Amino acid sequence: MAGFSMRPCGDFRTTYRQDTRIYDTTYIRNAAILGILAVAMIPFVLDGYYVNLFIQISYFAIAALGLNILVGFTGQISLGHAAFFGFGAFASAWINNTTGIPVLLSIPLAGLMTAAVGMLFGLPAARIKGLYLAIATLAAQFILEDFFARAEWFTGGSYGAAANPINVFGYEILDDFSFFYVSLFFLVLMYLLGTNLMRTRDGRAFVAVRDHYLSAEIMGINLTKYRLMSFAISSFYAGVGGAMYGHYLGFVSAEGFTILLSIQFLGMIIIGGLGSVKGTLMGTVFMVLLPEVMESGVSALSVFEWASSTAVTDGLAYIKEMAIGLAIILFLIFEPDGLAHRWQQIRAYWKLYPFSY
Amino acid sequence: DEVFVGHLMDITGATGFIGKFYADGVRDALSYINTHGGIDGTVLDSESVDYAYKVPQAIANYKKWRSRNNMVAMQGWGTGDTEALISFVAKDKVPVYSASYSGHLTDPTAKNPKTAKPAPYNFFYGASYSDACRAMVQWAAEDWKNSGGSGKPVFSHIGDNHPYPNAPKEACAEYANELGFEVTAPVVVSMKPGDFKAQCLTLKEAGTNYGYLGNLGPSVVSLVKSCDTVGATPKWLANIWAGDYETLKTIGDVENYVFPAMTSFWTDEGVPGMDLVREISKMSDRSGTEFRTHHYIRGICSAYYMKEAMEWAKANGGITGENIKAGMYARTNWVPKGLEGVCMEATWTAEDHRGINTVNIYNGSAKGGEVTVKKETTVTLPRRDDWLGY
Amino acid sequence: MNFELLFQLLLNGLIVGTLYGVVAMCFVLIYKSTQIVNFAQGEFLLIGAWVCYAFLVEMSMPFWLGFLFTLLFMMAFGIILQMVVLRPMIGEPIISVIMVTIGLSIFFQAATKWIFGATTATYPQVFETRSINLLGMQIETAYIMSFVISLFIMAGFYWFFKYSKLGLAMRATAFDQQVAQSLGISVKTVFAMSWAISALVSGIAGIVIGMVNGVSSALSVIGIKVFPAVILGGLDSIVGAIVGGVIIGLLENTAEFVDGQYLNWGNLFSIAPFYVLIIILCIKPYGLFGTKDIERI
Amino acid sequence: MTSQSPILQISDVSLVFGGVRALSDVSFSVLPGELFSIIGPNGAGKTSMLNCVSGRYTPTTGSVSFKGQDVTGLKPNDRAELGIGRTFQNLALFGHMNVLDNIMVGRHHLLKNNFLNGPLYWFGGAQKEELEHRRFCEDVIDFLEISHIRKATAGTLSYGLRKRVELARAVALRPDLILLDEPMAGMNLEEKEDMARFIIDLNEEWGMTVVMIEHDMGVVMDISNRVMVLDFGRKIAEGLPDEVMANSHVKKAYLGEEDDETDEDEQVA
Amino acid sequence: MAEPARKIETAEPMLSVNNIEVVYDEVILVLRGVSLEVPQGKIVTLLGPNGAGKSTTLKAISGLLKTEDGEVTRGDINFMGQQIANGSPEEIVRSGLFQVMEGRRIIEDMTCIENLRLGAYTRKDKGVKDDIEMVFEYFPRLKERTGLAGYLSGGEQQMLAIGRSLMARPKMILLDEPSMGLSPLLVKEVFGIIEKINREQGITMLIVEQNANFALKVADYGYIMESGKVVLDGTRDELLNNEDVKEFYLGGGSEERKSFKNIKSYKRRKRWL
Ligand SMILES: Nc1ncnc2c1ncn2[C@@H]1O[C@H](COP(=O)(O)OP(=O)(O)OP(=O)(O)O)[C@@H](O)[C@H]1O
Ligand SMILES: Nc1ncnc2c1ncn2[C@@H]1O[C@H](COP(=O)(O)OP(=O)(O)OP(=O)(O)O)[C@@H](O)[C@H]1O
Ligand SMILES: CC(C)C[C@H](N)C(=O)O
Ligand SMILES: [Mg+2]
Ligand SMILES: [Mg+2]
Repeated sequence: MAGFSMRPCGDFRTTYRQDTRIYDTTYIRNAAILGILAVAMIPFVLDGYYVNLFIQISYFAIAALGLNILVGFTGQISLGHAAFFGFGAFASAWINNTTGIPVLLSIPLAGLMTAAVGMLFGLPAARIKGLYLAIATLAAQFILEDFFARAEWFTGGSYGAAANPINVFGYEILDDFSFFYVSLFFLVLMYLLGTNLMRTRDGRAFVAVRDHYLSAEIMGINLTKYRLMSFAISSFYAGVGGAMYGHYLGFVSAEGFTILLSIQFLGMIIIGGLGSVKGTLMGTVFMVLLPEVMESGVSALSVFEWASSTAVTDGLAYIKEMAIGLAIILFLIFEPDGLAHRWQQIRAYWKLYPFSY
Repeated sequence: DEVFVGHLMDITGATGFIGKFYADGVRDALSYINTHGGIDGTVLDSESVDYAYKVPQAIANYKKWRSRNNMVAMQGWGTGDTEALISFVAKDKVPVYSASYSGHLTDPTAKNPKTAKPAPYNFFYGASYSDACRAMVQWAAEDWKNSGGSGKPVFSHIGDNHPYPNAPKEACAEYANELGFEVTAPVVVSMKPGDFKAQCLTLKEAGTNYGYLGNLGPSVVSLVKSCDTVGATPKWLANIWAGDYETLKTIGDVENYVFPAMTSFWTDEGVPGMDLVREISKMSDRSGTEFRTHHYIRGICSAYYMKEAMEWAKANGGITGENIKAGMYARTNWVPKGLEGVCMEATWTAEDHRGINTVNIYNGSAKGGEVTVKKETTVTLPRRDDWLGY
Repeated sequence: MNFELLFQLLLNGLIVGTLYGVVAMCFVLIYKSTQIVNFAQGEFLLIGAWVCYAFLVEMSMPFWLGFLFTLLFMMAFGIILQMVVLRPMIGEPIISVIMVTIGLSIFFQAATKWIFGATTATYPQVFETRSINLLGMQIETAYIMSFVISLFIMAGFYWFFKYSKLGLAMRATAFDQQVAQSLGISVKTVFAMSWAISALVSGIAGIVIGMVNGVSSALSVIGIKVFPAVILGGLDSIVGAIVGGVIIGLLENTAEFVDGQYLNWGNLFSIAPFYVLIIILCIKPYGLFGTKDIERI
Repeated sequence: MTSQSPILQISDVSLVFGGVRALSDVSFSVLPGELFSIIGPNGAGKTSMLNCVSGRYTPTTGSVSFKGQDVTGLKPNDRAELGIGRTFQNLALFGHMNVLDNIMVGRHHLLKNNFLNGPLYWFGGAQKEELEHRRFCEDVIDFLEISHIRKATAGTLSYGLRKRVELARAVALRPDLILLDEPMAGMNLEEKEDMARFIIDLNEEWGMTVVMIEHDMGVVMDISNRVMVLDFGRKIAEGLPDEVMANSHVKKAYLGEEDDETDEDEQVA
Repeated sequence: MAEPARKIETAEPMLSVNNIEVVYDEVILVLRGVSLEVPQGKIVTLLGPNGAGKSTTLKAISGLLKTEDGEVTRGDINFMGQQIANGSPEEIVRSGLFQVMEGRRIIEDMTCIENLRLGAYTRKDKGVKDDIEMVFEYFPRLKERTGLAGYLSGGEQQMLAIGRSLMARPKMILLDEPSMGLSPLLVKEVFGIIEKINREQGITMLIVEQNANFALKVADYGYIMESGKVVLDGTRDELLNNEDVKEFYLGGGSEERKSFKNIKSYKRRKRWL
């Protein structure tokens, strides 16, 4: 959708079906499938650390995609995504603990519950726009955080709630190894659904509302309906992501879902590229790996004698944090339109190679 | 041969200002142990990571240590990460020594029906937040009589609606009632600093005599200052992390700032164990001049109890998580060698992880930044079953 | 019903509210001239507070001098920041620039902790009395100072945006950078100016907060705390910022009153304003004084 | 033609914005299959009138009825479903979508798939439906001769090209009544001729009723069946093109001609 | 690639564009070697079909390309002796070259007067007040509109945009489709004004215009662009008498002006390349 500027030389499609493909050429599609298979091999080749990182990436990426649908595609900034993420986590634990519905089911159910809550907080969107709406969602963030700490029956109050491990056909998924595949499954599924949504009627409606809501309305799009819908869908994704997070940790505590996480989610989609599905994934990878990379950079230093004294290591701890901030800034200075946009440019460039322009 | 111990610390995060003191203690202790023969010759390999109080980061590091260094034990920090790791460590059989003193970590077998989720592999050195608060309340009851107070003394819990301040909420209120306090509704004060005159006016209105401070540094500082402004001056009962020279100094002017401690202080004279502590301190401060808070010293104790448990483990079938756990139970009323008078006698049993049930209570005050701290009393609480695990 | 307490609380709300107002103004200023929401606002305050602290304590300057130097420093800071970080972002999507400010806040959060330490510090006694008695309520003298200052600043900005050429230029830049450039407006200068001014005002606010609550990296939360104030008044209204701030201040304190006296739910103080905020927004989608955007087609 | 009932019926519509009186008691009706033009000086209220018809504004007084149904209170999107499409004077494309998607948005109210079966693309029958409508859009694209920019991002197109895409998007709605606000602004003669051709085809082949605002008298005179003239929000003339042109008031207020025998040369002088 | 523009018999031109190439977004080549010259005190017009690159040319001159991820990758632009290719817009405006952008582009959330005052942003002198009055004389309608400019009608906005450019009292104005959306009466007036200020204030003009009839009437010289190249240029009379120009831009070439009604769908198209 957004971003792909004029296809420079001609158009090679012969049927519309080909033209509507997710991947422009069978070559790229196969590459993508290979990619997924390659990822599926991770647990066999890499150690638990990477597996855990991937799991992190997958539940964050799912939630982030939701946020991108809201912010990137429909143009409604939200500062409350973490709260919905958290709500999903609590909801799934609650459903599973109280009703005994198997976790695999309670996760999507939690998504639905979160969607409902999202709609509730989306209601103002019928009247409020832009940054005003953004702050309204900030209110949602704090109201929900407060709710988590209060609603003993639902969240176990400030102490938190225990979440059972996922259970597939009687087989308890306790170790990362198998959880990896669950999350891979959810990741691929949610991203396929998202991609499809965005190339069908309602997806287009979202973008239309973002780009020019006045003319969108005159083209027959019901603004209120779609503004709410995007809140619902975005919260659904957040809920599912959160639910996975909860069942992965086995414990959900109110502490984790602060405004800072909300801002991190924003970071993921902005760095990845607003209004781009695959950009979201790239952005999430970036934001999850950044602190890890910095960390390993720091610990790499500590082999030096001078670096092992506490004074230095503390300094390094701060430097690490600063480096994270700096990385974000520099990245945006050099790639303000996000990774997805650079991706498009590179492809457009190669399409024309060797005749640039 | 060598064994690996992971160390999660918060230096840059939300609780970094206090986390640093504790972390330094643990870190110095670990490196000191290594430079002095490790665990009976076994090298104690360790890595200290600043996870900035971010749970996912904590988990990631835990997994890394499990999969790469096959960690046998971990030194942790905050409530958030400790809670999140409970099930993992129980599964992997990795003892965790956290700085989160929530009472519900003390019931390993869910003996007490109230316990939601047993934490068999969680240990901490010190009295739980609940017991510390109980001890202070018990002191307060005495103090009320002695200072000739008439009628029921009024007690209020002051703190954010978060796991850490809430940990002792019910437990302490219950006991206060038991001791004949009038307990007001808890006063919620954000963990972040701000202008709290409003809450202070409420306290003043309620006529609180004893206010439990559940929060930390900046928040506590601005609270006490605000209250001083509006003239609400109850006797403060600070939780251990809010009770130290630093905080008192920053507040500047305050009376009756009561707080618990579970170790000796840096300034204490004639304590045998302090020599070792000073040696350890040199690990990061060659000059040996730097002032150390008692959080630092608690960090040392935490590390040393682990060390001795490991030594026991080594002697009894090798240093594994399980054996270390067993090592913790091996002795009763024990103090790590060399730290006599610094760490208090502690006892852990398979059913009861309340390592310490004795609390030293101090009364601090400050005038224009001049801090004075005097010991009030030592309270030893009964190991009541209905108190186990919360 | 305890009127005396209520009155004291409301008075407190009024005073604290004006401080929110000042911080809110910093937002409005940046927004009005660049459309950017500055998530590093809190860190701006923090830096102002720390720098002044350094001047007063480390260099033991007299207050007025340290105060002055801090303001100068903050202006320089704002300009340099703009030149190094924000200038390259001119013409880029606003949302990306907003993200940059988030990066800045992460950076400075860590930097200040590193330089000034993570623990809390208190200002030396600045005014001979830390607080004065106003209608039976003790109010920190610092607040009175900020109250007076903020009134001046507000009046100044109001005139600035309505009548001065640069003020117009800023509004034009905010509306459409391309057009602004085509009119010969140097977007660079406009940005530099607005960041400088905003940083300066942040400095003042930071110092006041520092004097009242002490300085610590956590002080920066007020940056987010004032969002409701900003919105309530209307994103692009200087006057609105102050009014919004006061309203939030009053709300908090009324909530505390109701909570402490009757409901005992706890935490209404910090949550109630948000409920009210949403309600008000639903009634007045552009806040109390915000200009509504033009929906002509 | 005169016998049939009007498809669009405006009955003394007035529109007031604070002080400004954009329209005062304007009434007119458009018959099915007609090509009806609105002309008038700048700020006369032409666009406002279209806005009243398409629902952006609701008249202060008076009523709008479409196909005999009173639509005065209806929201714009409902009117679109009833079959009113339009283009805009100040371009209003979806800047970040490519041309094709812009046009597909026009099909919105005709598509059935939604956020439930859309994501299931291959199974929910969404794909099939999408492709059908896609085919229609491609026809529109070919018809308006913009196939070379099918995949271009709308925001990057030149002014004139955008105008065409806007027309395409409106046509994709398959409306019975299409409202065109200065469709030929920013086009040179040749392109105007093309545009005129498209509009005529829409009107004759596709059977759409057209209401057009245009400042180019040549075009208006040649292709419209009837013309209405607005000035200061009032209707000052209505009738066949030549009649209207003959109206002296119109000449003064709008064309700025003094007397009849003016021709190009003087027009410019 | 493109043949160099023919010299116009005058002194050193005020603006000369030499064989520039413009690329958008680092991949899309839009101008492929455009050259043109605008002599001091003259009016030059630039004609061409949609998408030819007229606006791009103007933006390249005024430096506004950058704001759209475009840049001049080859050739140079010379304004009164200085190089301004890829120069910063505000500098270029200060040096006296002012562009009226396509599609009005007024500041919607300001009043007419504020918009006009902004037009004079780069001016130091006192005359601003009088000039506002002057503009109101040219366009009386604007005087009545006291609300925000965003609510003006399309034509009114166009007037405002033109008026704003006069406020700058520049040495040279680039007008992008000034007559767009104006009623016939106003089109006349506007071109009248253009001639007037050119004559009285000696302001040089480069006008992109679709209404070739009017443009060529006021212009001294004209260029015709197509798909990124200048394909034809000449003095006003040369162009007015060129058959192709007559047919495709002026209408009514050799035979009588044909009605829009009966244009053949398969009408022949002439392309210069
Ligand atoms: N939303 C609004 N608020 C205030 N005034 C408005 C609004 N919409 C239109 N107007 C005023 O109503 C009058 C008619 O505007 P309209 O756009 O209908 O004119 P028009 O006939 O389309 O002129 P043009 O040919 O220049 O487009 C104008 O004077 C305009 O200023
Ligand atoms: N920002 C941009 N990014 C990519 N391509 C662009 C951009 N702006 C213009 N173009 C392309 O450059 C070509 C020329 O555009 P330009 O606006 O200069 O045409 P024009 O001659 O002004 O046409 P019109 O008469 O319709 O205004 C068009 O094909 C357009 O698609
Ligand atoms: C909050 C900090 C003092 C960390 C503390 N150990 C806790 O329980 O979380
Ligand atoms: Mg109009
Ligand atoms: Mg153009």
